[in-house]
This record gives sequence, structure tokens and C-alpha cells, in this order.
Amino acid sequence: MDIVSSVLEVEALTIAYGKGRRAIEAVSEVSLSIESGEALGLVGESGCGKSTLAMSVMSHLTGGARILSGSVQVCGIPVNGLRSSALRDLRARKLAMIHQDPMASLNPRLRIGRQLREVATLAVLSREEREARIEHTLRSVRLADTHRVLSSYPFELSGGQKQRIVIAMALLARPALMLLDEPTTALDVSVQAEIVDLIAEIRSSSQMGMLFISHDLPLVAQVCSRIGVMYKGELVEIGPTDQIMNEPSHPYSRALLACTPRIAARGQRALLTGIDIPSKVREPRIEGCRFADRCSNARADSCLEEHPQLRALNNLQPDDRVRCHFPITEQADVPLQDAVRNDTAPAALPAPLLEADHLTRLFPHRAVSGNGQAVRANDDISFHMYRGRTLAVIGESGSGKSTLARLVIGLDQPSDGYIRFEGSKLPPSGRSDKVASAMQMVFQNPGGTLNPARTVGTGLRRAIRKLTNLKAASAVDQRARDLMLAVQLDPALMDRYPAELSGGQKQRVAIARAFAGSPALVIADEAVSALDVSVQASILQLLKHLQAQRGTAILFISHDLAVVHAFADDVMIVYRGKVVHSGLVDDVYHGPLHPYTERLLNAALRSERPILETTSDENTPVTAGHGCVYAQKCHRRLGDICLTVEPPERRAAEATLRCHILLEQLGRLSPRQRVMPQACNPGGTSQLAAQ
Amino acid sequence: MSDHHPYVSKAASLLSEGRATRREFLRTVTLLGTAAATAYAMADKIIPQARAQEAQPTFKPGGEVKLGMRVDDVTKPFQVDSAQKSNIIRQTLDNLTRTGADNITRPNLVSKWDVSEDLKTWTLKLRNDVTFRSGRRFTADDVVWNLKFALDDANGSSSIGLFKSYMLNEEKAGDKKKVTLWDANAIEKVDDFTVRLNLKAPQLAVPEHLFHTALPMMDPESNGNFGVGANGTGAFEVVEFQPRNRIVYKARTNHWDRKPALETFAFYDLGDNASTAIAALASKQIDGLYEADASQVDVLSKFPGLKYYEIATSTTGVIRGKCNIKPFDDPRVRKALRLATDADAILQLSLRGRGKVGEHHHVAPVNPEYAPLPPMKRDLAEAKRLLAAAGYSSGLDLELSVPADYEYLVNMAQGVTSQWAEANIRVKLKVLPGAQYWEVWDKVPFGVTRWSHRPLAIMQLALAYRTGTPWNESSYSNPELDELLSKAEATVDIEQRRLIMKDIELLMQDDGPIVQPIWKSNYTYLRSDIGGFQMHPSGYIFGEELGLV
Amino acid sequence: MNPTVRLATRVGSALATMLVASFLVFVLLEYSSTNVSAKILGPYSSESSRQMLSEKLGLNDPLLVRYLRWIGVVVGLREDPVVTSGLIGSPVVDARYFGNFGYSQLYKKPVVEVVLPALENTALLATVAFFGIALLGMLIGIVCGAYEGSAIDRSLSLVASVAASVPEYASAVILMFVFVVTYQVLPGASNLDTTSGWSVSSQLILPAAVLIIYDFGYVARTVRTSMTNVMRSPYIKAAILKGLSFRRVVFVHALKNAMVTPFTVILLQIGWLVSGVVVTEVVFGYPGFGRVLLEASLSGDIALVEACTLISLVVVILTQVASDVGYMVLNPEMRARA
Amino acid sequence: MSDQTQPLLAPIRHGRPPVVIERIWRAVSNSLLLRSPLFYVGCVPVVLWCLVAIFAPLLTGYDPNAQDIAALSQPEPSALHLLGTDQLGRDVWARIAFGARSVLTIAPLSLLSSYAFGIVLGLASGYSRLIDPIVTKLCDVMLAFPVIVLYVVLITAIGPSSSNIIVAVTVSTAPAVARIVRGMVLDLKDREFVDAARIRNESGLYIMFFELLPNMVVPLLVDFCLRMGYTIIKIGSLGFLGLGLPPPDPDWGGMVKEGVAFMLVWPHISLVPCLAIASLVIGFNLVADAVASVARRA
Repeated sequence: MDIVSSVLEVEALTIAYGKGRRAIEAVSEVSLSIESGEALGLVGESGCGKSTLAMSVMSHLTGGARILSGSVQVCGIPVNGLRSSALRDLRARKLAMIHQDPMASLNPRLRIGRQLREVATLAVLSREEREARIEHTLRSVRLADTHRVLSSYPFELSGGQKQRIVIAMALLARPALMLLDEPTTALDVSVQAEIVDLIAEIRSSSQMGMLFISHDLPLVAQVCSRIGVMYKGELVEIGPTDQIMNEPSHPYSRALLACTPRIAARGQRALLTGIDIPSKVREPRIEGCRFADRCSNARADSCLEEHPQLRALNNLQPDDRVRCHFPITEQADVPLQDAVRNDTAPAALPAPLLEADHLTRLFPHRAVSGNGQAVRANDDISFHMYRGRTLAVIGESGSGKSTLARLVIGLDQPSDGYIRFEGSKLPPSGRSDKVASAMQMVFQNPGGTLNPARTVGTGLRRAIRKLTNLKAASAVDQRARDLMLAVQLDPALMDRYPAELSGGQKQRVAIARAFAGSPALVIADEAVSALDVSVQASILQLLKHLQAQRGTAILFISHDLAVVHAFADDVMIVYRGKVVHSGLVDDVYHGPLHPYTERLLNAALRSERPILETTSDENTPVTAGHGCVYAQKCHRRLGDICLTVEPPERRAAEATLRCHILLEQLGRLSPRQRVMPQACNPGGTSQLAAQ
Repeated sequence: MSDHHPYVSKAASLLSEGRATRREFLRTVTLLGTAAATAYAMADKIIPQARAQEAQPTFKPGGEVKLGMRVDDVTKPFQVDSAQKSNIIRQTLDNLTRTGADNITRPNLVSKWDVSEDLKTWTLKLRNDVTFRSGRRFTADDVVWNLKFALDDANGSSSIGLFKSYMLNEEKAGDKKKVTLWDANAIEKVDDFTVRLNLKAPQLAVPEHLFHTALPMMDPESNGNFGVGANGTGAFEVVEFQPRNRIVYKARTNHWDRKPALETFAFYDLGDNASTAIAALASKQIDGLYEADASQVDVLSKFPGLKYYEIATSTTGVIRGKCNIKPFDDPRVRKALRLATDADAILQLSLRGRGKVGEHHHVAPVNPEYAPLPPMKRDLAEAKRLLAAAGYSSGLDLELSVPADYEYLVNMAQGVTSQWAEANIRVKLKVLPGAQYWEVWDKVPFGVTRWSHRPLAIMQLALAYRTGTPWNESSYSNPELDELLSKAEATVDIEQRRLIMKDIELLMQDDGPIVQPIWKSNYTYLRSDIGGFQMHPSGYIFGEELGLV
Repeated sequence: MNPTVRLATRVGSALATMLVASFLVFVLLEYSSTNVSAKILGPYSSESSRQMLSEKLGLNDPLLVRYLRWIGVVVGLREDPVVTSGLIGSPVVDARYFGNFGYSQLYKKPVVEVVLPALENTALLATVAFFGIALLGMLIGIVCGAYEGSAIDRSLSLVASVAASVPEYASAVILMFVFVVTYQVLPGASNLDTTSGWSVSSQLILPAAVLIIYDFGYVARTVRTSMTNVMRSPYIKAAILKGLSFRRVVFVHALKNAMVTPFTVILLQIGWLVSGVVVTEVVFGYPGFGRVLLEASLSGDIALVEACTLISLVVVILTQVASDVGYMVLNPEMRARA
Repeated sequence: MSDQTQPLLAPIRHGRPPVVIERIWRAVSNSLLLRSPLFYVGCVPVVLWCLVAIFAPLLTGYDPNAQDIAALSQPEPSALHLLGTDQLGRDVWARIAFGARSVLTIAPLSLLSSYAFGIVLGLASGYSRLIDPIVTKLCDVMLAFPVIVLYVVLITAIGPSSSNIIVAVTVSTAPAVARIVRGMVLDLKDREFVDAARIRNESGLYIMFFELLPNMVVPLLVDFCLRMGYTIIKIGSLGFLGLGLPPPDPDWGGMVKEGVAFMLVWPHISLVPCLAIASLVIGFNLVADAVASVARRA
């Protein structure tokens, strides 16, 4: 084995796309190193160059990217300019990578076994050894039925299983360095928690170095002992996890922390501060600090003119280096800001804007269930919405939350139940223009929300013409410009096509479009989940601002408990089409917890010991009217009663939950629950009390 | 000359006085039973002529010749209706007579014929050495059977049309028309090698009719069917027959007098694409063409080792309007069309000059009764004047239907339309696939029709221009012409007939329904080591005459 | 759904397509031609005899009745009225058998006897051309796709594009000019006659070359597109990063995925090869199916045209079914769902 | 309404070009396309032939149907006839130039009509579950016919003329276009912007033509260019089989056919139209390739 302790040594690496004057530096002067057994996290917004950096480590730069200067050494071997056979050998034995979309990195037409063996063959010699290694590795990623797994095609496995396979594949050759590029982004929250847990476990049990790349600061913090923060190709700060998570010195690191959603203590909601500058299409080149134009501390002279160097903050902490002229050293532990939550019980509110009554949506489809039985995407859902308030719907993928949004907005018709809007019942289909104008929606995917073939202005003007009484071209145009300004966009962007806008800008346009009329109700279906946290925060700010201004009710659909906690007033937690827990946000989050709520919270807070699903049989259909929908996966299942008898509705303060377990026996969040999840230091224990 | 028909001496005197052409004389006297050689000798005696006696070539024995030709499926020889189909059966099945390339009809399976003075009794003497391939001798019984078979309307032979006027009676049996021999003794076996035809009406052309393509002599046992192994008197037997692909003949093993030089003879079908045949010739997959297109001739002339053959015919294309509809109901319009046509140029365009200039009267220079006229010159001014007189001073807009299957007709149509344009006659062409065109050929208001070679002009004229005949495609009806035609048909005297023909020709030029700028010649290329080939005006090919030199 | 049910559904839908298509063919042809009995009796037949025949053949019946009768004859459930009417006379032809498409007026024999030999010949040419097209197309497509954007990709793609732009008649004429006339190394006519010393295989070279030149570019383009898409996919990137050799990445990981879409496209070339090669067959005088179809169309031999059209339909639909089944086999996901 | 009242920047522009045209213009003026050498190479023959078609009378001194008897025996290219004359003594260049007119009207017209039908059918079947099975089945049926079979059978049935060629091309091409459009509709109609339009209460027609259709412009443009080449070849095939435009009007495919017999002595008569067809088709194919590769990169 090599004696070199540093498995990765990156020195003053600069990578650029394109040539000549058009060249864009994706990575600038980045230096870092990873010792064996150490995990380094790299965080930053999309486009900050972290993935390019990772690919340069693999020596697989594509799309016209070139290393301009600097070097990358893996286990002392410089990877750049390596002969292809040597490079292949390096990749096969020393390196492993887990990609952004791990599901897609399995070949859909080869059996898992073949794909694993192929990797093992490159590293291991004998056949017996190979099989043993595969068996062992699969077990180490908690895949039990190895024989079945090996003979499966990828599509026959669940997302979590595929993820484990990918990890197993990476571990197979016992590499010196493992690169993880957003390994959990594509997963559901609860699965995500399990996988992160697995990664943390692997790290602690092996001598492998790890480079963990993510946009999610708390996630990285959970696994890594050191964290580097990247901004526009530069490493702006690097230091021990504790330091970065608690007392970051760079304004950008600090801003990142500030905009990361978190669950605040009872009676409070996190104040998320965006660091997005939405109105400009492309940032001008800055001579000085690259973060200057977004930095609240930036000073005209030095920040704009002089490029800061990465330097140690002080002698005491040589490991903590920062690229800033004016690093924040004082008030190091300024608490992240929270606002007071002043909730009113809905009961005290005037007549509801919208009443949903026993909404049920059946999909009578063989394709979904296989046994010919109807799938209940929504089962008997009732709720009220009020002007100026936000009702959040939380659920994992497939829980029916999007179906609910579609029912409310009228894109889908309920099989049963009805919706009453402003006091009058809505017809099952064919809503009036008035209702259409009063009820609008913001969609999840910024890429799909705007018609790519039409300019921003065209779409916006069309919405105005359709949703208001304005007809004259000049009035419509004026209104469109007003709307652009209201969502903090330069009206000049109206001549652009969506492809020329950033994700955040598109989402703002979508919001502008939704507010084209004067909607009393806006549905936001995962409206911020595809955005960078910094952008997400500013979009949420924008929505809040518009809501405050216009008294709009918002139906906020999300899978992210932290975002919901920061944004919503009321919440419904949906599982398989059924509301299992609902009420005021604080009462749901802090009150007696429905087991499902408990598991979600647990995952969101990234506890040391995630609550695992009880059974892995994901495909058992739920038969309506028999037992609790969550019973099959419930870690607190009482017994047959859960499977056969519909649980009673229990009220706890301003919350309602459906569970057979008595309120006082249900889990609770500690009243002084810390807002941020813990770094990977062993001291942090979950404060989630399990029964 | 004593046993010659009485008219033979009359014909001889006409020839000597210059009132009959040599060709007319030859045709007539041979039809009357004079042997061709004798006839030629007589003609030579009257008008001495340096006849290049073509030496009979000496052939190498054996060998193989493949000609490119459309190979249709022929199962019923008595229904053959095209030269190509007749060529398919001709190598195996013989006719009683044979009309040569010189338009002279000679005995073939008959050794000679005699005709009564009234032209009503024809005595056919058969050769006594003819055998079928099966070895059986060919006798009078076979002739009687074949003639009767051909003239039985159940067998659908076009021979009926030819013999109808002098051999058959048409009866109406209820709903159906029934055709029967006019007399039970009409076809009479005299002895084993003599057959007598007793005619209802006088007819000179009987020997020519016996060469009709749909009147081959078959083995009665064949029941009128043809195919591989067909039993005939011909020099070859069919060994392979794949319609639309090829037919291959082998020389008979038991020959009577007629022993072919070739061991194998074949026709190959290469489709209608002109270049395929050329390419096949180039790669020696075939040895010659049954008939070349004008376009192919130019190409093949560049090839080494090929020999060119050409013969003038009365094959032509006519452009005709329906005379019972506007504007063709006005003779001035019809004449204007003729006057606006430059026949010389059309001949160049459509046949690349390989043919004769037409004179718009459908009497070909190769027809014996042709009366030479001064050429009909193009006269645009007169054409315009006539049009104006007919009330079309601003010109005419017409649509001309053209069959696509004869390229020279399409070219001809393109040529005349561009010429006519100068006379303000604006014509749009409507080119139809052959099958579609021949379904409406006699119905389109303005069309182009191909007429095949006929030895006699009166046959042609009577067929196409007499009032009310079924093939009168132009619906032309002129009592004067009808009368002249009847007169010509009844006139045996060559000189008198030619006088009548001249009137007919002038009438056709002045009043007739057609524009007829060209006479097509037949031409082809064969490998130059093939001897014995003579281009036949009807496109007939006699495989047993060929050989390799 | 299990595979048999799935296959049965597919075949059923193919049959339905066949029925509808055959109905369209029937309507188009029977109605476009002026008069069916005139076609049978020939241009010189009399009006009264045409009418009699029309009655005898039931040509005045409603369209659907005639269509069903025709189908009945084709599948051998009914006797062909043309035969039983005695119009064809001897030699005696069966009036009832499966595949009875009637009697060809052009060839004067039952349509099947005309079509089958032609189909056989075409199958020979099509087979040769098919392998040429598939192999050349796949080879070029794979190379271009694997090295997307490289000089070899660009030049080969250009070659394929240009080749696909040259009409069959143009390449046929040019090839003929070069190889038959100028160098005299190949025969000019491909009538499959070997007595002139040209072997069948030598006669197949030019027509097959023409077809290959015209079509391989299309296949290559499809393969290339599919290949580039696969080569860009994350699992190929993953495979490369696993340290596999490029050859292994291409042949083990990329090919299997990349051939799924082109597989269908390649199979569908069979339909084109059987009936779409009229031009080539005409130029080379090849006694094939396309020429029969053309001649039948031009001469208005309705029975023959109907048969040819229907047979080419069957071929196309069969290849469609085959490609669907093949797709199922190639795609484990489909296989599992089936 | 808005709390930010300060109007910013740019003056308001009125009278905007229709979206589709703007889109095409954008696609064309898109620097990527203009930077693609393939695009220029492909444009050269297409533009040249278009110019030739437009200015045909100016580019040749001959009537394309005028027959020069004197040239019959000497059809080779000469100073008088730059590309020689054909078998009827007509100037080949004049016929090529005027033939470009028919090729460049019939092919685009027939494709336009195919696209009109195809797009309507495709949009309708992709968007409406009711219409879909009928249209799909019908398209299946039509697409089962081999194209050339369909052409030959149709043209022999209805007769060769430019309008009938357009009919034949439409019958065979529209279902293919419909299928493509349907596929794209199915792909697009679940996108959020369509939902956004639906919740604005936009009519189905508006969504089909103004929301969905503009998104298909680029792929359809690629398809159109490819099909142009293909259609030109197929129309040429018809001409070659004698089912093209009726004479005397020049028709490239027909010219090849007429000249093919003279291939060995006067190859120019059919080679020139062959090259004309091939170059035009290559042009369209390369343009299609260029648009496709640019669209992929963009």
C-alpha cells in the first residue's frame, strides 16, 4: 500500500471552459487536500464549480473544460496527463465516484451482478475473492437479499436500493478516495436520511478519504470533518465543520447558513434571508471579490477592486482559511435570526376562503396497483383556507399532495367531495374565468413552468389579458412591467426566452404570472424545492411579501419540513392520500407527534439514529377503510388494530392527528430543540425522544 | 405463264407501262399464286434492276442468340395480339404462309396456292415433308382443324375479324351473336396435302391473312394451348418460359427441311427501361434487340461489334380530334393543325430522323397503292387564316392526351405542341400510362394513337376512317371518303386504284381528321457476327434464319 | 399482461390495421378504375357484355359486400367469381384456395403465381441489401456515435448524409456507367440469367450497392443519434469513471442500450426493401416484386395491384410486429412488465 | 397594484412579430446556427437553386420547351448550350433552371400541405383522448403502406399531375408528421406551462396552437428539411418511373429518365438533373443536420 497519507492533493487548480477570450473559469486557484480516512465537504450553489473540480479529480473533464494551471494528485500520482491505461488503473483501484443522479449511473440493460463483477474484476484477482467481496460489500451497505439483487436489473429495485448498489460499487475496489457528488439530492427525505447515515458509517469504519459535494450545508456537516465553501469557482472558506457551521468567517458562508431552512423553536419561525440578486441577467466581471455584489459587508474600494486571497484567519486555527478582506471575526456566535410566530387559531378567523370537503380522487388503474383495485390518490381530505394565511401540505413523493393541488386548482376532478370557494361550490369541471383569475398556481419545476418557445413578456401579457379586464396593449404592457418589478425582476427580461433565465428568475416570472390577476389563492406546488437554498430563501421572501401585501391565501405544497416550518401557518401531513396529522404548524411540529410526523421530523433533523421503515414491502396496496394508512410502515405499530381499524381522530391543541396511540404516549420534540442539525462530532445526540 | 392467274399478265403489262409500281406488281402476282422468285424474275424482266442478290451467308453450326424483347405470357397462340407475342410462338409454330420483309407473301407450310379467276376458290397445296416435333406428319387435317379452331368464336381469335367478310356468317342466336362458317364446305379437305377454301366473297389477300399472327398451325392435341414443350412444326422447341423474364428455345432434333443454324435461341425481357437493354448489350448478356428505340440507336451506334438494321414501315402515330365535337367539327381547324405542323422537324424530334415524313393521309410510301403527292409544307399564315375563318382568331386552347408507353409519340406530341404554339394553338399535354390511355383511346376528344404496320393502306383507312366503324376513333364521317374507299376496295386494277387513292389522300389532307407527321421505321442492332437477320416491317423475327458467321 | 396476451394484442392490432388498409386499397383501386369488367374484358369489349359481367361478378353490389366477398376469396372461403364465370377458360385454375388474389389480366395467370416468384427474387436482393445496410449503417453509426464530434465522426456523417441524398436512379446510372460500360467488370442487367456467364452474385452486386448507398446513411444516422444519446448518459460516464476501457464501455455498456431504437428502424428497412425498390429493379431489369407492382399499376391490373399492395402491407406489418417483439426482448424492463 | 412604481428601462414595444416567426428568426439568427459550417455548406445549394428557380428566365436565353432541331445530332455541351441539349434538342440548363421551379414549388407545397394536415391531426390526437385512437390507427394504417407503393398506386389511380403529386405526398407524409407531432404533444402536454394555461381557462385550441406548437418549431424544422430531401428524391422517382409531371414541362426526375438511354453517349442529359437533385437534397439534409445539432447543443 502507499505510504502517502494524503489521498488527494489539489494545488492551485484552475479550470476553464472554452478558449481564448470567451473562456470562463469554472474553478480558480483551488487548493485542498484530503488525508486518508478524512472527509472533506464542498458546498456551494449550483454552478460554483464544485462538480467540475470533482471531475478534474477523476481526470474526466468534458464539454470543453481544460486545466489551465495547477495540479491534482491522487495518492501522490498526478492525474492530469496520465496515460489512459494508467488512468484507468487509477480509476479502478484508487478512485470511486458517486454521481449526482445515482439511479442513472446504473446501466439499465445490464444485471446488477454483471455491473458489480465488472468493477470487481478490475480490482480483485481471483474469482472466489471477487464473489466474496461483492457479497460482503452488499451486506455492508445493508442490502440483504444479495442473490436476488445480483440477478436484478436496475429498474427492478427501489431508489434506495439502487443508491446502495451504487455505493457498494464504489466501495468494491476499496478505493483510497471516494467522491460523492450530491449523492442524495434525488431521494425522498426519509431515504435521504438513511443514505447519509450509511455514508457516515462507511466513513467512520474505513480509511478511505472522501470528498463530499453538496449544496446542502447541514447534510455535508453530518458526514464531514472539514468543509470548504465554494463560490464562483473559488474556495472562499475552508475549515473544520464546527467552525463553518457555527462561526463561519466569510460573509457568504454566513449567508448560506442564514438561508438554510431550519426548524425553529416553538413560537418562533426561522427568518430566511436570500442572497439572490435576481434582477440581472449576467453578473458583470468583478475585479475584486467575486462575492462583492451580493455581500452586505462589501466596501466600495477594496472589495470591488482588490481580489482577496485565501488566508488563515488567525494563527490559532491554521486550518480555517478564508478568502475575504473583512472576515467576520467578532460576534462570532451571532445567532441565526428567528422571528416570532404569532399564530392565530383558525377558529378565530373570518369565513374561510376555500373549503375542501371530503375530497377523494381515485385512479382506477391497473398500471398503478396491479390488482385492479383503485388507487386512492386523495382519500377524504377536508380543510379550510383563509385569506392571508398559508396552508402547507407535507408528504413524500407519491403521497398525493400534487393530486390535491390539482384538484384544488381544477386541473383534476375529485371522484368525491367538493370544493367551496368564496362561499360557492365549484363545479367539478369548467370553472369560470373569475375563479380562474382568483385562483392561480406556481409550479415546481422552473424549467417547465414557462413556455420555452415564448418570451417571458408574451406569456406574462397573455396571462394578464386572460386574468384581468385589461385589454389595451399599453395597459397590459404596463401591468406586465409592474408585475416584473413586483417580483424584483428587470422588465427588460420580458424580451428574453426562459432558457436565458436562471431558475430563480423563472420562478419569479411564474410568480408574477400567478399574480397577474388578483388571486385570492395561490397554490405553490413544491415551488422552491428545485432551487438553490439562497434562491429558495429569496423566493420565499418574495411570496411572503406578496402575501402580506395582497392578503393572498397560499396553499404550499412541500416535502421539506424545515421550509414549511419557516413559511406556513397551518400544515397538513399527508400519507398515501390521507391526512394523518394537521393543524397549526407549531402544534403539529411540537405537539404529540403522529408516528409518521415523527419519522419525517427525525429525518429532517438528521438524527443519529434515523427511524427506519418497519417493513420494506413498499408495494402493498392500501385498501381503503381498513386500518391506518401508515400502519404497514409504522415503527410504533400497536398490532393488528392498526392494520384493521381506522384510527380515531385525536385533537391536541390546534392540531388533529389520526392514530391509535394515545396522545400522551406519542413522541414529542423537545421544547428547546436546537435549530440546526448536528455535525458529525459524536457529542451531538438526537433530542428526539423515542418511546 | 400459262398456269398463272389471268390477272398476272395484266399486272405485268401495267408494270411495263409504268402504271404500277414494282412493289405493287410483286405483291399482287405473288398473292395470286406466283412464286416469289418467279415474280421477281418477271419484274426484273420488265424493269431491269440491279438486284443485289444477297448471298446466303454460311453459318457456323450451333451457337446461341439472345434478343432483348418483352416476353409476355402467351398461353393461347390464337389470341396473340402483338408482334412480340407472335415472335414468342413463331419459333415453334409456323403459319401456312409467310410475308417477308419485302411485303411479299410466300408459301411456307404450303408449297403453293392456286386461286380461281373470281378470287373465290383458293386451293392450298401443302408441303408433304413437314413434321411436328413429335414426329407426326403435318397434313390437311391439321390445317382444317386449325382454321376451324381459329374461326370458332369460342376461342377468341382475332382471325375472325379478318375472315369474317368472306368466310363467316354472323347469326343472332337469341341474345348472343354467333359466328359460323358461311358454308359447311367452306374449309374443304381435298386430299391429305390439299385444302380448299371456298369463299363467300372474292378476296385477294387470303395468303396474307394466312400469315396472321393469331393463325399459327398447331397440333390439334394441344387444344390451342402453348407453353414449354409445345408441339409445333417450327424449327425450335420451347425449353424454358418465364413470362416477363425470358423464353429459351432449343433447335429441334428431328428436323424436316428447315434446320436452324442456331442451337439455342432466346428472348430476354429486360423491362421497359431503355438503358437496361443497352447495359445488357454492353455486358453481352444479350446479343441484340428485337427492336431498338430511336434513342437506343444513337447510343448503340457508338458500340463496337454491332450491326444496324432498318426498314421502313407503315407504323405511325396520328393526332386526331373527335370530329363530332368542337373545335374539330370544323375542317378548317383540322387543316390548320396540319398546316401548322412541320413534319420534317417532327420526324427529327420524335424518331431522330429514323423514318419517313408523313403526309397526313395515313397512306404509307411502303403501301403498294401509295400515290405520291407534292409534300405538304408548313404554312403558318394559312393555318392562322383558317383558324380565324373558323372563328378562332385568338387561337385555340386544347388538351392532348398521349399514351406514355410509346416514347416517340410523347416526343411527337411535344414537338407538335411547340410548333402549334406559333400558330396560337396552345396545347396542354396529358400523358397517361398506357393502360389508362388504351381504355379511353377512342373516347378522348383529342388524342394520339399509334397504328401499327399494315401492308395495305385501304385496310388501314377502312378500319379507322370509314363512317361508323368501331375503330373510327375520330368519329370522322365523310360520305365522299366512304364512297372512295368502297371504290378502291372493289378495284383490282392497280392504276385505277391508285387514282382513287390519290383522291383519298388529297381529301384526307384537306378535310381529314388527322395530323400525321411521321412514319416510323423499324430498326435494331444485333451483334455483327449474327447473320441472316432481316428487319421485318411488322417486327417479326424468324429464329431459324439466324446464325453465327 | 403476460407475453402471450401481449403478443396476441399486438397481432390483433396488426390484423386490424391490415383489414383497414386492405379496405382502403380495395376502395381506391376498385373506384379509381373506370370499370372493372371493362378491365377484364379488354378495351374492345361491348357495353352489354361488360354489364353482363358486372352482374355476374356482383360489381353493382354495395361496396362493403364486395369488399367482404373479395376478402372471402383472398382467404379461401369463397370461390373467385372471375374464375367461376368461365372468363379465364382453360387452363383450369382453382377457384378457391388461401391467398387467392384473383387472376392477373396482365400475366394471364393466377396472381399468386406471378407474385411469389417475384417475391422470391426480391427476397434474395433484399437479403443481400439488408445485411449491407444494417452492417454498414451500424458500423458507421457506432463509430460516429462513440467518437461524437471527432473528425472521423464528422467526415463519416457527411459521407452518410451525402450518400443518402443521391437518388437510387442516379447512383444506379452512375455505377452502371462505371462498372458496366467503362470497366466491364459487372453485368448491366440483373435478370438472374446465368447463361451469359455472369453469376447471380455478380448480378446482385450493383442493385444491392445502389440500395445500400441510398439507405445505409439513414440507418447510420439513427444509430449515431442513439449512440450519442447513450454515450452522454450518466451510466456511461459512470462506466468510464469506474476505470473500464473505452472499448469495453462502448461494446458492453453502450451498444446494448444504443441498439434498441435502431433495431426497430433497421428491421423496418425490410418493408422498404421488399416493395420500395421499384426504381432499382426497373433500372437493372431485376425480375422482382417492385417491377411487378409497377407494371401492374401501369397496366391497371387491379387484382395484381391489390395483391402487391396487400403483400407489401403484410411485410411491413410483420416487420413492425417483429420489431415490437424484438424490442421487448431487447429491453429487460419491457420483458419484465410483459 | 405594485409597491414598486418606478418604471425602469426600455421603452414599450408594440407590434411584435408573431411568435412562430420570431422563434424561427431567433433560431436562425441564433449565433450557434450561424457559426455552424455545416449550415452554410447546406445552404449553398438550397439558396442557389432557389435563386435559379426565381430568376430562371433571366439565367437562360432559352425556352425550356423550345426544340433546337440543329442540336439533335450534337447535344453535347457547347458554347451555345452550356450544359448541352437533351434528346429533343432542348437546352438542358434551361430545363434544369425551369425544372427547379417545379421541384421547389411541388415539394414544399406538398410538404406544407402534409404538415398542415399532420400538425392538426397530431395536435388533436395528442391533446384529445377521444380523437387519439382513431387518428392513431388511421396513421398506423397509412404508414404501413410503403411510400413508393402508395405513390405508384395513387398516381396510377388518379393520374400524374402536379396537384396529384401533392395529394400523394400529403397522403403518405401527413400521417408521419401527425405521429411526430402527437409524440411531441404527449411529451409537452404534461409540462407545467400547459397546466398554467389550463388554469387560466385557455381553450384547447389556444393551448394546441399557441402553447404547444411553438415548442415544436425546431424539431419540425429539422424534420421538414430532412423530408424535403426525401420528398424531392421520391418525386424524382415518380418522374423516373414515368409518373411525374406531364411533359413538356421540365421535371428533374423525368429528365433523368428521358436521358438515361443516352447515358453512354451523352451522359450530361441525365447526369445534370441527377446532380441537380442530389445537390439540392444534400443541401436540405445538411441544413437539417446543422439545425439538429445546434438544437441539441442549445
